[in-house]
Amino acid sequence: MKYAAGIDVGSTQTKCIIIDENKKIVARALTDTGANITRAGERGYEAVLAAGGIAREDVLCVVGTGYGRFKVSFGDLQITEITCHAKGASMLFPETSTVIDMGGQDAKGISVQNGEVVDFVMNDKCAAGTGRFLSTAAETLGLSLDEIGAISLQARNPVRLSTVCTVFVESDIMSYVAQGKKTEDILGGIHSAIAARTIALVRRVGLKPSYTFTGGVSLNVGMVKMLEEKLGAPLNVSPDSHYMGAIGAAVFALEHAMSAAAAS
Amino acid sequence: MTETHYQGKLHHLQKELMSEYYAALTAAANGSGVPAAYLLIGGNPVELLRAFDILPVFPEVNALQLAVRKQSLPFIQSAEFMGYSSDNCAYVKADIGMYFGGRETPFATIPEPSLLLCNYVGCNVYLDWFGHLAEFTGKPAFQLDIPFIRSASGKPSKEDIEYVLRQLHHLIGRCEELTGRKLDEDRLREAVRLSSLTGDLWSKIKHLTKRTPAPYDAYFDSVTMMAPLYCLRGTPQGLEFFETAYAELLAKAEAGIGPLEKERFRYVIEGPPPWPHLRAFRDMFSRWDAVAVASTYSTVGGLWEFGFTHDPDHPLESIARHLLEWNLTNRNFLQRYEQIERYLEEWNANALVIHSVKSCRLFSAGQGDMREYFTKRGIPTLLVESDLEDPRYFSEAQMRNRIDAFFESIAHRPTREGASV
Amino acid sequence: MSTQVIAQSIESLVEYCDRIIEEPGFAAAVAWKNAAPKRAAIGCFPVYTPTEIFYASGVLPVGLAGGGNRMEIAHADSRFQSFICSIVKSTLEQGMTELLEPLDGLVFHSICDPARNLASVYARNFPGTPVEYIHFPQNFEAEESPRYLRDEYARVAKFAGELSGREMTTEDLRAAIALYNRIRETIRRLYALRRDAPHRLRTRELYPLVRVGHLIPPEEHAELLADALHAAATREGRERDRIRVVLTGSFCEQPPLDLIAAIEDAGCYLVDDDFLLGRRWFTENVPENAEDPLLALADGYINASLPTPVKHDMRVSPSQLLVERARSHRADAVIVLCAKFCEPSLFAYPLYRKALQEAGIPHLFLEFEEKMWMFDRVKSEIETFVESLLFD
Amino acid sequence: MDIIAGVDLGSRSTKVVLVDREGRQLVARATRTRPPLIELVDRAVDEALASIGAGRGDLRYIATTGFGRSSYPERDLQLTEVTAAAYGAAALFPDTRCVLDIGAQSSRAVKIAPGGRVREFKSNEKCAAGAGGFVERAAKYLETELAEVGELSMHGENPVAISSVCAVLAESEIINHVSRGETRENILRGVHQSLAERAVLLVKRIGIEEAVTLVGGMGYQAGMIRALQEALGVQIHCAPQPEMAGALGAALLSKRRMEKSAA
Ligand SMILES: Nc1ncnc2c1ncn2[C@@H]1O[C@H](COP(=O)(O)OP(=O)(O)O)[C@@H](O)[C@H]1O
Ligand SMILES: Nc1ncnc2c1ncn2[C@@H]1O[C@H](COP(=O)(O)OP(=O)(O)O)[C@@H](O)[C@H]1O
Ligand code: SF4
Ligand code: SF4
Ligand code: SF4
Repeated sequence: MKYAAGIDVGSTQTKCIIIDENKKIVARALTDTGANITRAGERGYEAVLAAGGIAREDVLCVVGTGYGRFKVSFGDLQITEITCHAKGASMLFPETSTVIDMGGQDAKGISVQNGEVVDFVMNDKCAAGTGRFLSTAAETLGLSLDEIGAISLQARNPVRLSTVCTVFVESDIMSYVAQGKKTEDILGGIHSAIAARTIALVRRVGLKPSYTFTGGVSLNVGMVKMLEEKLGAPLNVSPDSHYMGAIGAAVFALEHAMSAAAAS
Repeated sequence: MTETHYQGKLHHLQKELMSEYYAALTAAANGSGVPAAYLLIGGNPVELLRAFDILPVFPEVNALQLAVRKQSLPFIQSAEFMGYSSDNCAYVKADIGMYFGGRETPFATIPEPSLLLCNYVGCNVYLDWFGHLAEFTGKPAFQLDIPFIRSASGKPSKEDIEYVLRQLHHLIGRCEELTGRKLDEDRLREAVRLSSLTGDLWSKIKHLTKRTPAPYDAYFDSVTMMAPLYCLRGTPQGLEFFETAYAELLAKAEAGIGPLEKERFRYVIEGPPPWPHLRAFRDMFSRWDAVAVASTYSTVGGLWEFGFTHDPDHPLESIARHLLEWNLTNRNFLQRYEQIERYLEEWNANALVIHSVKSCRLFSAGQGDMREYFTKRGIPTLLVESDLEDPRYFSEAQMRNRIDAFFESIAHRPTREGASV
Repeated sequence: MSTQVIAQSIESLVEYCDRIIEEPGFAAAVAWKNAAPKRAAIGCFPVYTPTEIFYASGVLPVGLAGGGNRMEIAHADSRFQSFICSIVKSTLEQGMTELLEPLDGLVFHSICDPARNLASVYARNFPGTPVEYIHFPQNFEAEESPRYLRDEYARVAKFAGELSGREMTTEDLRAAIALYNRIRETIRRLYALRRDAPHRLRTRELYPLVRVGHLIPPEEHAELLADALHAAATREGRERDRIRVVLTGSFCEQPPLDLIAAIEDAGCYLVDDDFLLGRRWFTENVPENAEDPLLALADGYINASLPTPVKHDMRVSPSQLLVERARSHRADAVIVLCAKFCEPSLFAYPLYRKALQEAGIPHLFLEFEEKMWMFDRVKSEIETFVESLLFD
Repeated sequence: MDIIAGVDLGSRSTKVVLVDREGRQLVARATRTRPPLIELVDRAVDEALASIGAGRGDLRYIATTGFGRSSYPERDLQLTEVTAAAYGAAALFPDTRCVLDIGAQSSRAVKIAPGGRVREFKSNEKCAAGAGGFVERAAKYLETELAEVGELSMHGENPVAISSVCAVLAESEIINHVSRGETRENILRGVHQSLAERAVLLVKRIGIEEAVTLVGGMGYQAGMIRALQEALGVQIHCAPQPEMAGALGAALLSKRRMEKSAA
């Protein structure tokens, strides 16, 4: 069997995927990007090879994506995560028209047709309202990332935030805590603010179902619910949504390998 | 990576002529006795100044020169220390900072103004800018009020033209006072004649990029020709420059030579360039073999390619028409959509890139709507943000990510008929 | 409607105004339109709209004063970037969420680049809504400027007549001028009263009294103001030991009511302000029997209108005017309250700063947004400022 | 004993300073800010009193400052942190004309008159990138104790450049530097330099005047003081317990108010 690999070196986490010739996912690996981006790609790749028990020489092609894509020096190609998320989303959910990607440092809206990007938008220079914002909020409240989504669902009277700045949210939270607001209401307010901001962003490429939610924040059930509520439509989410960029990269790798084989 | 240097005869001639121009500014600053008038680029009556031998000084050109040479930040900051906001147009801040910094720049010493001629052509910041200079320098100012194009026809009204003409007569009076000389009508006609020939050549040059490959980049290379277009228009040197430029670029076009080895994408670009990061920005497009075949920015001073020409037989009327109707800045936002559409069609382009700059709201306010408009019509459109003067608003990695993703996406897309990919 | 508000206390008048201001939609305008044939309503962007001309043409000029702090911007920020002021976005948002349905047209002017481009964006997105654009001359020294503006106004009058189906006569216009003169004169008196006895009329009270005039018919507003003047003049109380402040800026985008209250609560008497300045317009009455009332109005703009950062009259120095204003109002200090991203008002600041420093008048610079609703930071800046003036 | 308390409810920590009728500082203590704030203040004040063998009965006056200043109903006086820090700095170093207050979330430059009255001030605007919280995050990332940061930075020979205006994005820059093999020392010095540059921009907006006093928790970091000195080109005063300046100022201003109302 021959394989293709996609490596998504994100700002927070590195996601690696290996697929076989039938585009079936055979191995996944999730590692912290950490300080050394060059090593992050390499480490992730080793991890995914090990996870699938696959030998390096059986991988026909490797595509790097994510903000550290230029550091995937052993890769054959580098493709932006925007193109890769669209590709990956369309593989898992072929009916996808709009991809909503929320990662650690940015949020994106991608309009997709037949797996290809028609149009895209990203939030601007500021890291406000992204995954990092949720991590900071979790930390300030002394909770773990895995729990905040579920807790936010219990909100009865969500608070209104004055900022979605990742840095200032801490003091907003502190003053709500000081006012005796309930944790779930604070989290409810946070999720609602970010969801509203994200939808306003995605609207720029047109809100066209079906929606596929990708990136690390798609693991957050609270955010999924909140987006669905505000969009009035269901989101496609899979346990692999976090890997979507890597999946797309792997598909590109496979296509590249096939066309190279056909050419020779 | 492809070489993006553009080094021809016109490049050297540009350098030479511009240094002569800057030498004249320095001489005026050092007491040559030649009066200097500050005025603005957006459609301007420089021909009138020529008739009086008044030296035109364009603070916008000075500001952009500072930015290109990466000298703008300290001036911007010193203006901010005076109370200017980080949200104010950075051209103004760089200029005011430079004024209080002794008017010394690496390219010239800028003379004090003998006259502040505020040709209010669309941009409201112009009024603040020159108002502040008037307050700081105590020098006389003249407000030349140009009514904005607001009718559906896109034409100025009879009243508009009449109103501008009357003001031009007042301006002549001002110049006569300043120089102690009566207007020499022949000299005015001569300056307008030179302008009209220059404008015709510039128009022809702009039409050259309709060819495939385009012989030069209508954004990155056009800017080389824009300084002479403003600072030297209405002079024999200005005309000579454009004769040389046209000949050289025509020869390239005939020979099928473009600025890049290969022309893969033809795009139209809207908005001013990020002067402090021009090279890096250019390279992001060159990597994709993408050439700008038309740019709205190169029409801020005049829209010659759509048929305008100065008329030596009616010098003042043609100056008024130039101010009112034939420049981008005094046209309304929807006229810009039309302009871009023409470029896309007639210049055979397959994408639109909007470079949105924070400083210049004249250009940028509403570009999100523009994006929406063109996207809906099936034109791949990319909007990226930075600034034209303030180096702090440029994030190279983010910019590159977007541009890469954009070209990745259109590389796969079916294109307009006839457009080459 | 007017019968409900006769001879009441300031508190109840203000409450009445607050209610109208805070309510989205234009109920009063709709009621006025439906009360007689050949009537229309038009939305006017703040600053120098020639209301007389509209009203004389059977068109009620309704103020577009932004979306306030309850409106969520969901659509408009995809059209205008993050560095554009809020009122431009909220006005577009109001259009996109059909809140402006009751209006038959809109009028914008040459006040700043975003507002000007908004006129285009608006026209494109709502092809069914007539949009007019007024070019206000920026050459105040040329003798032909009033004439030019007069012709511009004539064009606007024609536009207004088409909206209502009724052409304005000279008599109509004279009557409208007289009516608006009465309103503006009462407003000037209220302002004078607050300057002389700020404890009788808080700014948090005066402001809604003035602002409501952009939502209700002028006759009704004239009455309401007269009642307010009477009520305020007879109010009890004594002046406290607070600092007297002239507030400048915010002539176009408007701060939330709570922000105005917060500034006062921090220990200031606001003895003058710029709120809706361009709508208050003239420093004196427009001649009521002028042969050419359009020209009289145009001349009023050129020669007798209040200064704002979007009027570039080179005959006067705005910073000197501010200093004089602070002195004539016996102000201890000046607060410059600019709308965030409002380039004209931000540009005014360095000159103000220089002049105020030279005149030895303490000042505080603040930015606000109409959509603000937490005021902790602003409040603490104002408190610090007040403390710096009170403690030695 | 007559005791006056100044309490600074900061976003990270709450500081209590007690002074006597002569304005002599009796004790200064800090504790982490945690709601509920009323109990927090009560406890902090009680502990401070107890530490000098005093009790509630000795307390004559209590002034609050900091973001939580209005949350404590028993206060006699409330002051903003700017006013309080200005008076505190003037008391510590009477020649002070310019106060830089850099705390966890905010940084401010304040021009003062002799004695401490505020003449003009400027705070960091929308972004928190210019404040101490950034150093905390950087320290966490570099697996360094906050207390060591100042010293380590002093040993950076070739400071790295950090240009992002956003604290979050600046963090990614730090990550990049680490991956290139930069030392902790150089990175921390770079962090201090970037904070100092931002502080200088604030100071210049109000116009610099000597002498400059640094207050707030960042004053604990020697590297920060050096970076500021280099960037401003002037000597910087800094007290041994720099974050107490606000609470001290509040206490001293209270003393003055008491004397005034007694007179
Ligand atoms: N288990 C989880 N539950 C909820 N959120 C998570 C989880 N894991 C990661 N996240 C969120 O995802 C973000 C990282 O997303 P990712 O797409 O990996 O970003 P990047 O590509 O920029 O590294 C984190 O900031 C965090 O908010
Ligand atoms: N012992 C210490 N050593 C080094 N840095 C410290 C120390 N204590 C506090 N800091 C720094 O000071 C900041 C807190 O300052 P502080 O003035 O107490 O803030 P606030 O008043 O906002 O709570 C922290 O973010 C940290 O960077
Ligand atoms: S706003 Fe734009 S057109 Fe106006 S001065 Fe600035 S850069 Fe020039
Ligand atoms: S608030 Fe300022 S920038 Fe905004 S529309 Fe009004 S004048 Fe223009
Ligand atoms: S610090 Fe906050 S507001 Fe500033 S850029 Fe970063 S996330 Fe945005």
